[in-house]
Amino acid sequence: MKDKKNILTLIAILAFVILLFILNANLGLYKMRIFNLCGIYVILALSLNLINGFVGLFSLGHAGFMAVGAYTSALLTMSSEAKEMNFFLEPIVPWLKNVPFPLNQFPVALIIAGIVAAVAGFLVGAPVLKLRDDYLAIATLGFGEIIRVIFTNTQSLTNGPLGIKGLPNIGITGNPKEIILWTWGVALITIIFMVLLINSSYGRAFKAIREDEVAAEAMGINLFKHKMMGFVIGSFFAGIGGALLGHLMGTIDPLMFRFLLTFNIVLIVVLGGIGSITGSVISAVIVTISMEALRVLDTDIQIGGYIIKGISGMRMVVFSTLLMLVILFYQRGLMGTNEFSWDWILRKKDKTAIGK
Amino acid sequence: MISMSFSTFMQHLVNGISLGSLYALLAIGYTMVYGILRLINFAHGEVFMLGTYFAFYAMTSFLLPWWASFLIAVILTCIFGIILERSAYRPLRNSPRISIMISAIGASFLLQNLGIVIFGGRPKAFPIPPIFSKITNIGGVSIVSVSIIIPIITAIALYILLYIINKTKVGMAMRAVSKDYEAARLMGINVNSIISFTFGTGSALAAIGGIMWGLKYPQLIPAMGLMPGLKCFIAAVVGGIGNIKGAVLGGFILGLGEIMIVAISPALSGYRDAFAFVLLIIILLVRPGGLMGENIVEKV
Amino acid sequence: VEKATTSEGDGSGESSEVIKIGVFEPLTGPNAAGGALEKEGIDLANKLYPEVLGKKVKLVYVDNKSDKVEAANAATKLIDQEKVSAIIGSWGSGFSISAGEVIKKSERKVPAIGTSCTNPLVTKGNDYYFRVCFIDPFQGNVMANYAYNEVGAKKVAFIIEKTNDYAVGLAKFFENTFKELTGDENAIVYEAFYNTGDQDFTAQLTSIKESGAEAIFAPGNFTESALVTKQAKELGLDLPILGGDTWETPEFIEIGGEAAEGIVFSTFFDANAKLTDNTTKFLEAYNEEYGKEPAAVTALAYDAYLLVLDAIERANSTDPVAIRDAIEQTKDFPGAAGVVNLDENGDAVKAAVIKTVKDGKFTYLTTVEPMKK
Amino acid sequence: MLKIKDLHVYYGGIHALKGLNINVPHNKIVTLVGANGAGKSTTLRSVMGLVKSTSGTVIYNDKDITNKKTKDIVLQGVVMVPEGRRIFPNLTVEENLTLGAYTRRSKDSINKDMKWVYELFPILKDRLWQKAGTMSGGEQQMLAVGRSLMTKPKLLMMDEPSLGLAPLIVKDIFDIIKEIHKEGVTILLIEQNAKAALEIADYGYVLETGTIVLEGNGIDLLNNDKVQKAYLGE
Amino acid sequence: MTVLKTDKMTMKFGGITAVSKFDMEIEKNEIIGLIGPNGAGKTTCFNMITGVYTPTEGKIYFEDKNITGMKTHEITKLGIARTFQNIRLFKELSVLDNVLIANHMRLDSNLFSAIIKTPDYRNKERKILEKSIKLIKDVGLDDVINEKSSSLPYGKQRRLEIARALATDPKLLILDEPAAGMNPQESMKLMEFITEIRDRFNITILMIEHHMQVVMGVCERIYVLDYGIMIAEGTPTEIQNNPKVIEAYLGVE
Ligand SMILES: Nc1ncnc2c1ncn2[C@@H]1O[C@H](COP(=O)(O)OP(=O)(O)OP(=O)(O)O)[C@@H](O)[C@H]1O
Ligand SMILES: Nc1ncnc2c1ncn2[C@@H]1O[C@H](COP(=O)(O)OP(=O)(O)OP(=O)(O)O)[C@@H](O)[C@H]1O
Ligand SMILES: [Mg+2]
Ligand SMILES: [Mg+2]
Repeated sequence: MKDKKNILTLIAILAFVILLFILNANLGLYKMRIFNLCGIYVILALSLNLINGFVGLFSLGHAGFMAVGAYTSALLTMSSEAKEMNFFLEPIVPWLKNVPFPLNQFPVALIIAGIVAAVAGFLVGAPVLKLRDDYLAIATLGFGEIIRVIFTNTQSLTNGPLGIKGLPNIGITGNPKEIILWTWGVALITIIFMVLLINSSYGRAFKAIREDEVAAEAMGINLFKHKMMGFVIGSFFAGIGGALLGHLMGTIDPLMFRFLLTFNIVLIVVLGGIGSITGSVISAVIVTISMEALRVLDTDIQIGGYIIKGISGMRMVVFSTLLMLVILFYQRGLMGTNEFSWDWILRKKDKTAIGK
Repeated sequence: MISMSFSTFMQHLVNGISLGSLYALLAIGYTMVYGILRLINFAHGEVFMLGTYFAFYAMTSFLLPWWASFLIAVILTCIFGIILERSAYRPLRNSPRISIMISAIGASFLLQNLGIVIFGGRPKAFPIPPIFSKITNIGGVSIVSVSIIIPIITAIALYILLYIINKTKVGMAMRAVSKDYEAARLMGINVNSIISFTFGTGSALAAIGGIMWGLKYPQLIPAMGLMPGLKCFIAAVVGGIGNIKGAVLGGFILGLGEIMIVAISPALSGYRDAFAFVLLIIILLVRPGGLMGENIVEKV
Repeated sequence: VEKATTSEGDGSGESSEVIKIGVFEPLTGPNAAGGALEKEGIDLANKLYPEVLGKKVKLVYVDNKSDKVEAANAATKLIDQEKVSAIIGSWGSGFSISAGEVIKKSERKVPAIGTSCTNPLVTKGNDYYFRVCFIDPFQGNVMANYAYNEVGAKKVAFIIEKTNDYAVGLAKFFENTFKELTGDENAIVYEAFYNTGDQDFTAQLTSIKESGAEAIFAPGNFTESALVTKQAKELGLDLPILGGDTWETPEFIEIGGEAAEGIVFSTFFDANAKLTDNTTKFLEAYNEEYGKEPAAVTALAYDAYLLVLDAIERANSTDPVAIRDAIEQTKDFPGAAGVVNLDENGDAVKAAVIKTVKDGKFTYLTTVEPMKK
Repeated sequence: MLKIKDLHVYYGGIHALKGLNINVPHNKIVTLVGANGAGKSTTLRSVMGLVKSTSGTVIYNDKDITNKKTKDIVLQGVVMVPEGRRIFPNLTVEENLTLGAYTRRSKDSINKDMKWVYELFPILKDRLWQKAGTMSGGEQQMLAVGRSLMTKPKLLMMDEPSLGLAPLIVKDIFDIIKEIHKEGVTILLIEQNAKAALEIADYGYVLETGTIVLEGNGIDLLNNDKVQKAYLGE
Repeated sequence: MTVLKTDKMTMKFGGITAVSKFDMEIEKNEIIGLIGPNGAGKTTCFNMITGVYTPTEGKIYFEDKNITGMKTHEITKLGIARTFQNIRLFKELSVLDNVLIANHMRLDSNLFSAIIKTPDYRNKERKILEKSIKLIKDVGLDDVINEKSSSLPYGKQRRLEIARALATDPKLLILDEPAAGMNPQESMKLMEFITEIRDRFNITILMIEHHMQVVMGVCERIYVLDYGIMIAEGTPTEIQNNPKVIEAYLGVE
């Protein structure tokens, strides 16, 4: 039975990879771009869900860690000429001018981006994780902002508000066809990682902390250590996601990483169901696509002769309304805390076992 | 670092105090709502924004005299606050804290974007009645009359609220409700109306704050509530969340702090917004209950 | 029935009798106002010149929602789905830059013309991005010259919107030029910053009071800047306050009130500074269409459209690459907002206009010819 | 005085009360015993309107108070001491007591009862200014009882008042219950400590998984061997 | 061998002295009762022993190791497990998960091997699962093993708390009013249960309890606190006949 499931899982993954290649061959640039965004948002949603949904730390600083990741890999991978061109107001700090091989290779840079973000996560977490729920929320939000403020002010490191443009394409060859394999490849790895983590003893410890800290500690769980684990891992993937986003965009600046970005990710996590990996994945895709589809709302729609005047900001109205409706009337979101599982597909009872 | 003359220092002080008292005014509202619902009312900043717009339209579209406009704005905002609580927070009373906080964030974004849709994204200039814009100059220190009025209003608000909360039955009921709805009900307290009352008061204060804000910084945009909202919540936490006096103290610390940072080192002025958050984190770490909030050990 | 211009394109846009020109502008979000002004200009131009090479010109608007990610998506959509022959936009350099990345990298090469995006990075290292406006450096040193020659200031204080690339750029180039002119390394006696959305500048201004500055240069967003001037007045600080083109909005005067009187800023265009005969035509047309004074950015957007058509004619082809080459060759193009010459970066080298506020109105002061560097 | 007729209560899926019938005559002590999860607390909670019953009626003094607002029920003189104390931790002892009298107006009768409560529980008098949350379990229980008395109940319902109390105090509590009863208050008492409860009760009900399985005078139940086995552990 | 020893253990809260100069010594495999009027300071003692509060004065030794001021989780790791006077279960989680979690601390495999599920880790997981299921059977909760812990009635919740504590492989188990909210019959069952686990897991037990049948029934020695001060110590019979205790706590029969 168990092997059967594993085989099914393997087949599914294979099928998905093949699908990627097919899409890659057939989708146009525009659709590809959206599809890539989906992949990246999956990574981001999962990383936030780990922190908020499983360890139960309501963190609102995600955009900050994404920024760290994005800037790191940008500064690592860009050629010194490109940097020269960007830093025309204030020259870049010498030690970043030429990045030695292999650090300037995309895959390496991507990992480093994650690590640096994780380190940032550690530094932020050290003081903040001692705080209780909503204090934590506001403090993380604060740090997210601070990171942005710092990036705005350290001109010779980040080029300040001018931002950086000309980030190399995602991938090793720079061939756009390679992008999707990275975005969704990494997303896939993230998913698998999270599933394994949550179903491990550590995953249970996280949930325990979420339920009752005092009791969890009485069960011998080192609160600070485990909170930090969750937070750092989350930051790591946030950094990766941020880096991918940066490279997909080709340009980054501090304004990209406002609280609004965090809000979008929170939205995804909530819609999908706080504490459900499956939910995050599904809703990441849905939300990203509909964010595009609902573009129509903001601008004029022309049906036959008639023109329906678009109202600016309508799109965000729709999304925040959606968020409220879900949280008010369908709190558990798409999946609640349930997960996809083969038993579930094969009409079996146990709904809580992935890979168990 | 720059050396500053005495009059300059005084000027900075005055600036700091008038900014601080504005923060204080908003922080009170936060602290009240938090005190009773244990909820960061992320939307408080938007309520504040609405209050200002109400006053604006009362004056410009309905051409009402300023005092009438202000009064109406305060009442409308108060009502709005109550509605907000009923629709966005009451249904979540018994759900995990995280959901109600998300609802608050959602409400904040919704209101902000509704603001854009309804009022438009373009900034509006808040009309200033002359009495609020008189400039007096005392020994090289110049003050706009509104900057004198604000602290006075804050003081009055502070006094009234302290009286309500500590001396009246309603106040006691508020504190009871803040801890245990069901037990409060068993005392015959109408929990809902107490909470509505709290929200109403908080929102009214937000409106007053908003109007004062408009008179001091006559520029209205739908997003105007965001930063002040955050900062004032921080002020409330710094002072000791749930503690009215603390909120005022926090407001002043924040206001003065921001001004002095810039005054002492212009190079740091870019980090001004970070100051609030740094302050917050330091306070939370050294004195988790805030400056005035008492720290009860959780009894296990 | 014609396909809705903004709905999802299906790629089958390329039909022989129409030429598609894509426009991406912030039609929503914080910068919607700017986008709207430019849309007016483009629509007007399209109304006056609806055809080229005997083909109907079809404008495809895509909203970039004042957001960089969206801007990139928008550009992708224009190139990949709408299959436009050329792109116009956008208000706000940030959006132009991220769109520029897409334009540069996509296999289907399409030229883009910037309207009022003045950040040098827009065109730097991008052979397919041009613009009909001058860039921050030029504006910066125009104002520096003005401060030095007209105001006669030897010492200046800065208040810079730190979160705004435009403001930081302007300040930097002002500083360079001003130091050159005065030959004084410490000519900038005070430099403070603020973030977009800040509303209290009393601290900065109070410090300026005793800094010995003879003028204030405060590049930044018009709302914040308006408050700066207002608070300066309230603090009894009566130094000349200088800024950049972003100030040219009615709100600046409304919010600033009488404090706005006498401030000075540089911009692209003024109705009273008749630059070319296109200017006249534009003014008349605009007036009867919208019945008001046009903003500078509107004129620039108008020019951008005209330049594209001009290029298409010169190229005598709708092939984007051909169009691009034609644009690159642009010489002495008589735009409504002045004569356009494109330098090696694809930036317009043209005159700047200096304006002030008098009796609650923006009024023309003088025109500054470009200095060859 | 209080009549519960065929009451049904659900918690989501759980059918906690399955057609409950209870009758509390005026000026009597009635007790409700039963194992954990039998539905004792639920009964009281639904009388107070804290949980809504799906069917059945609750009649108090010939008035139908089924699923009425708790506030209105309290106003009629029906008061409950909740399971697990539920005092207001952030308020001082004195404030807790004052809140008990929230629905009352006349100052001096309130002060009179205040004195009475202090006589019943001297410890509270010493702790007037302590935050209730920092008091020990037992202290909190006393406060809870004291607070309920401040509401001037006609019908007082107590949910396991002896829970976690020292034997000495348990005695006190039962004495106090008798005393309160003497003052003319009708009492509905829930107890795990069935013996003590039945001793002072005029009438008793035995509850099992949501239904009454046995009822009778206190003494009769005490001597009923089924009860003795199940609840008196003899 | 002495399992737990407190030396002049004292706890002050602002004005109140909850516990003052309390000396206690517990030998291996003993079942010790801690009784006293409400507010005597019993729970506070537990909170100090388990590191929730740090004593304002005095020392606490566990197996001759000074654990004063240690973190709760460190103390648990050393082998002291507790239950709470007001139940604190992981409400949303199943009975099984509640018990599994208690094993996390003992399973010494790092995050990495837990994620890639090394054979060694799988092994440990399996052992833990078996162990937990057995434990749940022992406390008679196997019928609700997959239920959400919050939906259990009070009595079962208490038993689950004990099971959870046992799962941390304690040497010393401390129970805060385990019989609270149980009727006499259940209390009797509990008594047997307590002696039984003491023997099966061969551990030491320290418990607070107000049900005298229980205390007198299972405890070998009893400490009596009153206003934070120890007023008596001895066998149940000694205690029952100790006038001070009767006067302060038991009352005259
Ligand atoms: N809030 C709730 N949600 C779900 N089920 C509940 C809830 N409260 C009680 N129950 C269930 O209803 C049944 C009756 O509970 P109740 O508390 O009334 O029992 P009780 O007789 O008071 O037991 P105890 O003596 O332990 O207090 C139990 O099975 C319990 O699990
Ligand atoms: N965190 C705290 N802050 C202030 N005082 C406290 C705190 N915790 C306990 N106390 C006080 O210490 C004393 C002892 O409390 P404790 O809970 O230990 O009593 P107890 O012996 O457990 O009583 P019970 O048997 O009723 O639970 C009480 O008077 C209580 O008010
Ligand atoms: Mg009960
Ligand atoms: Mg206790």
